[in-house]
Amino acid sequence: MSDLTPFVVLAVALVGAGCAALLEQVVSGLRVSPQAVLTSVSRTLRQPLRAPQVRDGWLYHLAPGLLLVAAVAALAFVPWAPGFRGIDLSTGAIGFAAALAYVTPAVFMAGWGAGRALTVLGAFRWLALMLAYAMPLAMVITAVAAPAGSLRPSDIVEVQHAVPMALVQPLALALWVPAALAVCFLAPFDVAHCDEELGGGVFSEYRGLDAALVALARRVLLVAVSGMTVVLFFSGWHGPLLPAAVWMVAKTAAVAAGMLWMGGRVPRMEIDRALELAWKVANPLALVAIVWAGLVTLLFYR
Amino acid sequence: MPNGGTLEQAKSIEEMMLRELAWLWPIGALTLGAIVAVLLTMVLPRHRQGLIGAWAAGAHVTAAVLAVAVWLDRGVRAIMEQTVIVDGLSLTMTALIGISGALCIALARPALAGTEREGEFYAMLTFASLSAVMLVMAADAALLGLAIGALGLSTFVMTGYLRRSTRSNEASIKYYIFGTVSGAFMLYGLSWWFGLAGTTNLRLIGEQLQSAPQGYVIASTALVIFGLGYKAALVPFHFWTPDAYDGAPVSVAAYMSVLPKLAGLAALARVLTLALPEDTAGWATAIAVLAALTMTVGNVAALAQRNVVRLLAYSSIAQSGYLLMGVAAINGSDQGLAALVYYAMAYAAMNLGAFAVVAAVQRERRSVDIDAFKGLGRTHPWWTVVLVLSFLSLLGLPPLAGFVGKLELFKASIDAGQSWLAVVAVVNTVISLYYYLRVISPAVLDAPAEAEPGVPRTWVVRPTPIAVVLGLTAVATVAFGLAAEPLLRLAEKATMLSG
Amino acid sequence: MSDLATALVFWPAVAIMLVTGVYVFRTASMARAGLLLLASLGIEGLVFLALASEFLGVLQLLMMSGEMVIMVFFMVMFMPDPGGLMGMDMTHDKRRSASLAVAVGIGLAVVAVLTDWPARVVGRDAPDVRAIGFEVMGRSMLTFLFAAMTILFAMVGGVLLAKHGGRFAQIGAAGKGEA
Amino acid sequence: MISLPVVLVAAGLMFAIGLYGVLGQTNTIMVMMGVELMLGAAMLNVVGFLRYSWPDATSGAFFVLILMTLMAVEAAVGFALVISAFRHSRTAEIDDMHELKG
Repeated sequence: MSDLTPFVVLAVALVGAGCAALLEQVVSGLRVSPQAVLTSVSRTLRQPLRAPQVRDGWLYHLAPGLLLVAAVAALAFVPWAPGFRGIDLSTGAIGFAAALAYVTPAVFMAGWGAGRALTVLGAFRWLALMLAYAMPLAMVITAVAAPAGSLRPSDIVEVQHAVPMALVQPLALALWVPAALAVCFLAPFDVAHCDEELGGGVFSEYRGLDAALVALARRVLLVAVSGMTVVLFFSGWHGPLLPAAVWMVAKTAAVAAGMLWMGGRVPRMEIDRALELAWKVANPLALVAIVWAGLVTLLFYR
Repeated sequence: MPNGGTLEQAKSIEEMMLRELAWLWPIGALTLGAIVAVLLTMVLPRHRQGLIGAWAAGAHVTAAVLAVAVWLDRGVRAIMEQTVIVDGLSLTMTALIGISGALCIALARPALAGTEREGEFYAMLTFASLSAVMLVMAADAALLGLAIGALGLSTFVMTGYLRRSTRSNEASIKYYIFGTVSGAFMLYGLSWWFGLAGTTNLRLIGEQLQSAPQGYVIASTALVIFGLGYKAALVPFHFWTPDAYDGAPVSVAAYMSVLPKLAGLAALARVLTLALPEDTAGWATAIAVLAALTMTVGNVAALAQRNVVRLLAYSSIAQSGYLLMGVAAINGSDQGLAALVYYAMAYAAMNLGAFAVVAAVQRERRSVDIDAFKGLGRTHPWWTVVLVLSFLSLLGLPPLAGFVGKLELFKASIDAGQSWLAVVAVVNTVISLYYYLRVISPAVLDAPAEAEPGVPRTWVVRPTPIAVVLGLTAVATVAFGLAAEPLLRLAEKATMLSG
Repeated sequence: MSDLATALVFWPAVAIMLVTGVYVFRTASMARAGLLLLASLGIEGLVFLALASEFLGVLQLLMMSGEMVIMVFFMVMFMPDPGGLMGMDMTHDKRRSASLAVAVGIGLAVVAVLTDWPARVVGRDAPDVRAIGFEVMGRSMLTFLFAAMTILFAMVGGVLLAKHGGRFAQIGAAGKGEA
Repeated sequence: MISLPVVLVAAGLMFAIGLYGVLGQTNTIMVMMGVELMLGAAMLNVVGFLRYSWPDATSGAFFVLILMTLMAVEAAVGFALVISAFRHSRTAEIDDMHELKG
């Protein structure tokens, strides 16, 4: 880790967010135009910052910042190519989960700070959902890390040079996908900010720079989560012929597109059904996934 | 081994552990008992939840039997890389915890039968006993801290079991606050100990502490004693005791006055001898002062009590003071530990007997005021017999168990060169005469209150579990006193292993 | 990390950790109190990272986020004035508690500074995650298992106290057999 | 420059802040927050020792794990107690608790 790392990570985040915005246009069937993105950004930025009558201004205005910090920190743990990565901790996979864990307080701060009934309701829903999915998420990460014998993301990529983990541990992937969708604020788990039920939910009051930061953070989160999905399950930068970084970017784009496509088509899940699913199905299955990971590791990876 | 951070170490330790599993039988019995109790709670229908009590009591007795079996069959040693020490002290305490825990379950059963979450209560109680055993056996700072925390949390839950009662809620919250705060103090002290020695092994910490600067040793030891002293209800840390006992169900008060207290005292003895060998920083004198304070404050405060549970709470604080004499004498005399172990057994018997009578009276007369004991002799002669026996034994009258125990403690104290402490204890015994007799005399001499004049004398003791507890504790109180010789020899063998 | 980067993380982090810790008890808003505690303990995780304890730092960040968010939730539910709008006072013994705390803090700091700690090896990293794993699966296995038991029974006890009614409660007969 | 005493003093201050909360607050959950800070201070101590005195002492790292466990477990039981009391008496204030003589 050099002293330049923070700037590299920031650059990756900005470029990634831009690409994600373009990808959204593709998936939703619009004409791809970078100009439209720029226009909407500048229009948002020109709005006045002050929200009408928020309850707790500090929390309200800090929330988008925290959200962005969490997203960028999560992105920093994703390795893009051998030697090109942000923070290279020996516990990077857990670090990724730790960074994502700060999305929850950020959303709570946004909802509580705005102080509208619907925003608070959205914040509470989000809290319940994320706490329920925290355990399966952590257990899936450990399960995937088991064959590598390391929590370092680049080691996890290296161990998949022949077979991607999605084939070895399909159950873990199945548990990962809902959590990934939820943390990117995508359907069927967009319970915190759904337009139809809560009129925009936790983020509905944001204007100007705040709104722009939220939008940016959501795109960065999408890039970070899809990147980590590729690292954990789809053998990262490994692939024939093309250079490593190209493979990584292509796979990430594919995963992001898949998630956006799914987010646009699956009906939203009721919050109590989502919670029931998390506690009663996902948690026990996560234990099964860990046992399976142990068996696979002992049989094939030693 | 101070640390185990390499593959080779982990492998060799793993192999050794498999061979040492036999020393963990008592722990295994309680663990299995607690987990199966939770599972049974989910499976059994409401009117069968009492079976879980039987199961939990069985686990306790099994643990006690296994503790004896381990001692006879395997002998004593430090196991699991010295995180756990299985020696005479911990095995006798385990047996004591097993038996008293089973008696407490019997005491609790009649009051709990048919309530909501009855099965969970037995499971929590079994887990509390497991934590007490862990606390007694711990020779590692991490395990010590964890065991204190676990014992605390299970007793908080048991104290708050009567969820509809404001008193119970209040008692558990006060207990919780004192418990967590003192636990935090202790863990802070343990973190300093770690910094000095580079390991959490208490014996290795002790080697370093001997040459450490005085101020540091005193400060860190005071922090650690804070946590253990709270468990044992020693005097500067005793404020929670009367409230917690008063608000909790009587059976839980009985449990808390015996198991966590004895476990805390045994752990205190072990921690002090392991971490501060050879009277480092003069801890023996400090503990002796603490003992004198504890017994005096407990006895004086008990004088004013009219609520018998609160009276017993202060009495149990005073008894901690007597027990602490044994800890203070460990270093200066060979008899200190033996006296402590013997008095622990005697105390468990007589205190459980006293609480059993209180539980029975509260069940029938719905009150634990001294007035509720009026004329007990006319209506319930057997209860009165047990009451008189256990109170006189707590007082220390010959030939009961309490007398022999106190005598041993005095001898140890004098032998260790702390004669002044023995004098303080004798004075205290005289003070305690007043409040023990204050309960006994209306029970024996007075007529019953006018409200229930026509209650006939009954020689049948119901319900059966309470009768069993009353009988066993009374017999033990007398037998421990009359046949003290073999028990004292046993207590002398219950020595501590120094790692 | 280089010395400069470490210092850049460490000093601000320690400062923020302590300041937010104080403000936990000086704010009237319960939501803010909980989030400030999250800030204090979460940033402690950054301090751990600066002190080269990678695994512990990351774990601290992860655990505190979940735990403190739950705490905020409870604050908001069980407080008379969660938003701090009425400006009610939630303290007692202000002067005494503050002076006692200051005395204890000074005492601890003085003992810590004056003691000659064994500072043998400087500049090496704290144990990595693999070494901690061997410790857990070897020497401290029993403690670890007991920690698992403790967590299980904390759950059992929590449900025992907190869940309304019992498993057997029926409609209309709720609380009939409640102790 | 960063050194062991700096870390220990920071931990001591954190402990004092937690103690201030424990002594000065009237609400059970606020007291719990104070206890969390005190445990956090103990962790900071150990991490400081791991960095500057005992880089190989895995038992200390394990001790920190145990401290984290205790934090979580005590918070869980504390919340359960507060719920239980609140359901009955609608308050979590310690100063309102005077049923028992204290």
